[in-house]
Amino acid sequence: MWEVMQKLRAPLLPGVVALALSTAYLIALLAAEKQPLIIGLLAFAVVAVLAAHYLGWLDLVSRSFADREDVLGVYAILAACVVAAFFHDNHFVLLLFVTVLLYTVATLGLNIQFGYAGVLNFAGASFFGIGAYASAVLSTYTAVPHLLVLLIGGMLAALIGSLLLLPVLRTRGHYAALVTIAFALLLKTFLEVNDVLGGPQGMQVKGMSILGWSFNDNFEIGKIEMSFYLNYFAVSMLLLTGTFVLVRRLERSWIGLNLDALRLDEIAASCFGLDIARWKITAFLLGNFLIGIAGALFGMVGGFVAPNNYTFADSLIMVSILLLGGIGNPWGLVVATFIVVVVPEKLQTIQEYRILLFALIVIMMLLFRPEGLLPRPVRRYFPGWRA
Amino acid sequence: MSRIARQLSFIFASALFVGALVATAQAKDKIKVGFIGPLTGGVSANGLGGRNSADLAVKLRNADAKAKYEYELVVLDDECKPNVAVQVATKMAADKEIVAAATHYCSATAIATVDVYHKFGFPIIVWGAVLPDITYRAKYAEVHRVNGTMINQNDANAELISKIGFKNVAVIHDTTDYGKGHNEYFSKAFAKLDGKIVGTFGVTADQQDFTAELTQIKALNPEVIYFGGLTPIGVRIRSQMDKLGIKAVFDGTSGIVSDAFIQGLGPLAEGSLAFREGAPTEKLPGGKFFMENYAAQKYDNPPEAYGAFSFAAMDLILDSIEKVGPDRKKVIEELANVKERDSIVGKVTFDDHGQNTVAVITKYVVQDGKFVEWDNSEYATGKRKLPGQQ
Amino acid sequence: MTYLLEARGLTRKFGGVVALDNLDLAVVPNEIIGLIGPNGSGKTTFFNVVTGLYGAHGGSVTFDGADITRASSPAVYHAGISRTFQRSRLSLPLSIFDNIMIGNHKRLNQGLWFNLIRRGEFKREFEANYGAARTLVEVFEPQLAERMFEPVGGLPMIDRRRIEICRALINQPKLLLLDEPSAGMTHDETKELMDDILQVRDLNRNLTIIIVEHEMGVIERITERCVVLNFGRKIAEGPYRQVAVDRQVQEAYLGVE
Amino acid sequence: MDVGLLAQYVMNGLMLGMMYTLVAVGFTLFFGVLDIIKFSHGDVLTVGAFTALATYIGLRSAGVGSTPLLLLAMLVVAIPAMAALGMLIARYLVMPLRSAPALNTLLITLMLGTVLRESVRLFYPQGANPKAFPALLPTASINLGQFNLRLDNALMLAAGVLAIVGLQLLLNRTKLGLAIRAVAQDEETARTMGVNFTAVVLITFAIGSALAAYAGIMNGLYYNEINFGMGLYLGVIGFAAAIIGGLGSIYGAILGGFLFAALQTIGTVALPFASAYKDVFAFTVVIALIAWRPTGLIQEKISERV
Repeated sequence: MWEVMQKLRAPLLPGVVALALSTAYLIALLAAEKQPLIIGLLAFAVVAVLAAHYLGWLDLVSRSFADREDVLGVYAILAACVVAAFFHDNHFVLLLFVTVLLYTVATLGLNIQFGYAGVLNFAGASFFGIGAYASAVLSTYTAVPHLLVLLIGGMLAALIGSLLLLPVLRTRGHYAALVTIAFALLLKTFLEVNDVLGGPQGMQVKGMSILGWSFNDNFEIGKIEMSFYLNYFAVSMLLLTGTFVLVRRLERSWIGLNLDALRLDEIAASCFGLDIARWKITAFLLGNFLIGIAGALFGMVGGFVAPNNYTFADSLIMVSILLLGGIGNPWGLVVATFIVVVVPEKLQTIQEYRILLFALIVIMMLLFRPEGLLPRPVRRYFPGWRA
Repeated sequence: MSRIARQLSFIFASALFVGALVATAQAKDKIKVGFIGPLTGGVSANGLGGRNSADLAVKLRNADAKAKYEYELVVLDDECKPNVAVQVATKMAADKEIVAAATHYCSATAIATVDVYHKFGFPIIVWGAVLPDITYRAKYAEVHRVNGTMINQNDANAELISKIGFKNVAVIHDTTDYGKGHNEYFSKAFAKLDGKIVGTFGVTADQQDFTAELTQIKALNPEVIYFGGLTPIGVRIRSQMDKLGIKAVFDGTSGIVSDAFIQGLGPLAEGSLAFREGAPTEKLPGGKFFMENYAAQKYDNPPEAYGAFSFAAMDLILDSIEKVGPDRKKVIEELANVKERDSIVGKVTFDDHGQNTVAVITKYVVQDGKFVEWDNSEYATGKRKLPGQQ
Repeated sequence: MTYLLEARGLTRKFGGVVALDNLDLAVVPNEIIGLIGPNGSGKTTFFNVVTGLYGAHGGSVTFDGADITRASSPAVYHAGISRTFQRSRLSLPLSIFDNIMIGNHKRLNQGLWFNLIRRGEFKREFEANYGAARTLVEVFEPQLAERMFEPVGGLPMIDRRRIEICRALINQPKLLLLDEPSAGMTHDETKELMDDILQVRDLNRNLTIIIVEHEMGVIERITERCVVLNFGRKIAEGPYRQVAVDRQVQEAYLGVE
Repeated sequence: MDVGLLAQYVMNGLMLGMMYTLVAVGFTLFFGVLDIIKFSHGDVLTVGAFTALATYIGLRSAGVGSTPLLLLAMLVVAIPAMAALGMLIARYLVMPLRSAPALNTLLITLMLGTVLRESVRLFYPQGANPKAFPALLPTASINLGQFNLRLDNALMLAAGVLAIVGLQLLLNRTKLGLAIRAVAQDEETARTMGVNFTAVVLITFAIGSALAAYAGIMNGLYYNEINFGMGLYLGVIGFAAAIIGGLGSIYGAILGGFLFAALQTIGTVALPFASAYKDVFAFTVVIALIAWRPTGLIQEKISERV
């Protein structure tokens, strides 16, 4: 039976339906104002997912995603655009949405380090911050084109990260954890006491503008007022798509295999010719680069950077998103980021308790479902490929 | 292809349907106005006092039969942290439902958020933050302030301590714009009176241990330690001064004028100096009226030093809305021509930067566990003496 | 005659313990050598030193004419030596195919550009390697070839051993080091496995094998020659029948003084 | 530099170092028996301090006036309470994850720390604000030039030394200590020697957490102020201290603790840049040290079995 199912390519429909439903649901959730309604919607989601799981529908969906990821990916982008279009004049929802997109990019970067290469990085927020500060400084004091600023933000994150390479390569386990944790505190304190970068007061970031098109101004499409956040949505969506494809291809290549091999057993890997240092470095730098880019863009979206945005606690949240989504599974990250960013914002009643609840949820996950919401499936080099 | 098209249309259809379904479930019979202040953290006492005062203004208005609208107060917490402030400010300004707001006790948060308010064209009146730049750095039509700036209070401060006869002062300030501002204006003012700043130390707002800095200060042995910062570290520094046996006078700013300072220190607070712009609430024109109504509401926190300003700010906002209706642009225009307007903190006049000019400065000294006006204190009469006072 | 692998006076200490004591060992091309001896006699240590996991404290190792005494593990692998481990060291969450490809590292294009951008070419390389891996697995167990993309974690011990040996063979090494392939398997399973190994060797005549084994039956059946170690020293050498009756060897095993 | 001033700096440094050490010792104990990092350690310290404060307030309102009695009560309540908390954590969060990757244990304890921290913030009355902590020790002081020695500081220093010496004796002179060291050496052998593994682990966590409570109270008495965030900072520094010292070695923890305090003090006094950079300096040195000695200053033997 299993063999049979393996042989024939899974149908597209389940994936499409799932996408359509979740799009509709997302719109409903984001539009909902009244607390009871929101709570109802969330409860409904939980029940629905569980039901679908027991009816085996989730399995259908995941198989159709596994085999038709390319097509479904395109649909997912369209779905995101539908949501954005629906809220075209609602600043706050769009800001929320953009936040999700950029956090996903960052966690994808972190995922290369934690999920594939097994290189610990508890300073994710710090590298995010480096990117943000880069765009703050560059947009304030220089005329560097803003797309280039994003790139520089990423490179700067990678560059500063490379200062940690020696200790990162030499240490194992908890000793390795200390390196990035110490760095996270170091950087935050540095930003706080350093006057040039605004100290604890932080810095303003100029809004993005490309070829004279200023991202911070609302614009109109045929008399309909559009929120300026739509600009950022567009860029973030592009960035996310690019990152997603990159990470996907990375995983589905010999490099992805190398990273897994060295994560799972360095000794065996080195006995089969793997240059441990080379691949650890690749993963660490590439990851920080992506985190940095996301940070740089997020800096422009928020219009403001301050040391307290990039604390060790924020890094922890990033790591927990990985864990929640299912380490190594990009789709899981998207879902997890949505949950972590959107739910507390909508559920005002828990606003104050959000960090507490979040921590409790992660603890429960670790105890009862350590593989995360969407566990990473076995590597398929080409979706739907059959021998 | 046609299949894909069908699927796409399905996505759209269902999305729009559900969206529309929910969108229809929204009411707009109330007018929302906002308040932002530090409701948690070390200076939460001031934040809650301000919150209650704004709430009082709204309550009184809703009780008033002649009011055109029913008002709902949306309260957000900036934790006195710039980053949090920008988040909540964005959140509030992005919400089209909210017309205007009274915002910020901490200068660090106010200065960080003015650009946000400008970006969203959201009219606000600052009710407690004293950094001049908040209104003067840029010329934003959205930004106004009912309370005065820190410049005058530092002049008064320098004047008093040099009058007492102190010449050598060590400065500790937090490294936010608030602390830096105080350091700048005080040092200027004190230099004018040819006093000497023997050392200046910047400290971060969440620092716990100051023994290292204070030990250095001890070596410089100043007569006065000027502190440009807020209550929490003020308390820490004062008590660690005692640990190291430093006898200098503790000279604070408006940032420590709060009951929390005295509760935190107990007897150690005795003889600490502090300054605040504006007359003490009980001496304000509407002070009595305000205090009585505040008491009537039985809030569990006192209004604190800036409660009256918060009340005045919210009252101005409500007046404007009553006059021009719940429209941000119109409210901004209306606030622009506030001149000689009577309020419980006296006549309010916004200059072209939206800054109200408050000349009066109140000097305080802690005496028997209370902030007492210097001029009525036993220290002024010479009955008691500050350490090193002639 | 020229040796494929030659160790001269190889020495390795752990603190006070001398795990390899001035060991001389030479392997001629295409032979199968059994490395035997009681526990802790230094067999695995020899493998670890040869494959560069441990440094040598004395002596030298030459392989195929080149000195590999100080070579790193990757370098040794690239020189043409593959190994298996006593305690299976497969990557359990990864698929059969992935595990085998780990062994094929030196024949896979590692370029970033190639892997991320030239997906077309990558697909061709992937398909070619899939074919190779599949044929190799079929030699051992045709059913396994149907399950190339299932996680190794779900397989029984014998299949894991097979995969591990496939991983070592896929890059067609000159020398294969087998570290107790029979560990944790029943007698029959072991026999099966040995048949497979011999079969592979028939396909690839210039494969040389050093095998560490406790199952003397195995040694007797497949080795042409064995070397007996005790306390890191070579105490006997020769065909199994000969060393088996050697007094020293028996003492070593029975621990008679 | 003036001798008295120098003495003052040394005194400040010693006080800091003592508190860091008490935390670091906990980390190293846990690592010893289970090879895990229990990151909630710092926040257990916070909870301990708040428990003590609550006890104090409760007794005061009940009319208890005598200072020694109050102090005693705070210790008697907070320390066992935290010991129990430590056991619970070990039993229900740490031990179930023994087979899981080390990352999971690290994360679950980090998250537990968050839970404790947030709980104090949300559920302790006005928990978000700094709380004044009573000064219960005699504050008599002598001035030697620039050096001002306060009796309470001296007492706390002594108390700290006492605690650590006590722990040393416990580990080296008692059967329990033997059992703990046996488990730390090699779990399997310890089991075969008939050591009740679970019991030893639980007791070790109790001891470590008790030390945390002790340090928490000490911190309160020293700064006369506690806040819900104090544990995170102390925890990270304690962790750093334990690591640079070398996990699993008490001496390492002591070395690390005082080393870190020394770094901070030097960062303030002896270096050209502003005193605010002291933590930047300290952590930079920590990273450098770990790069130089990847397994800590007092090396811990690791041998990978192949």
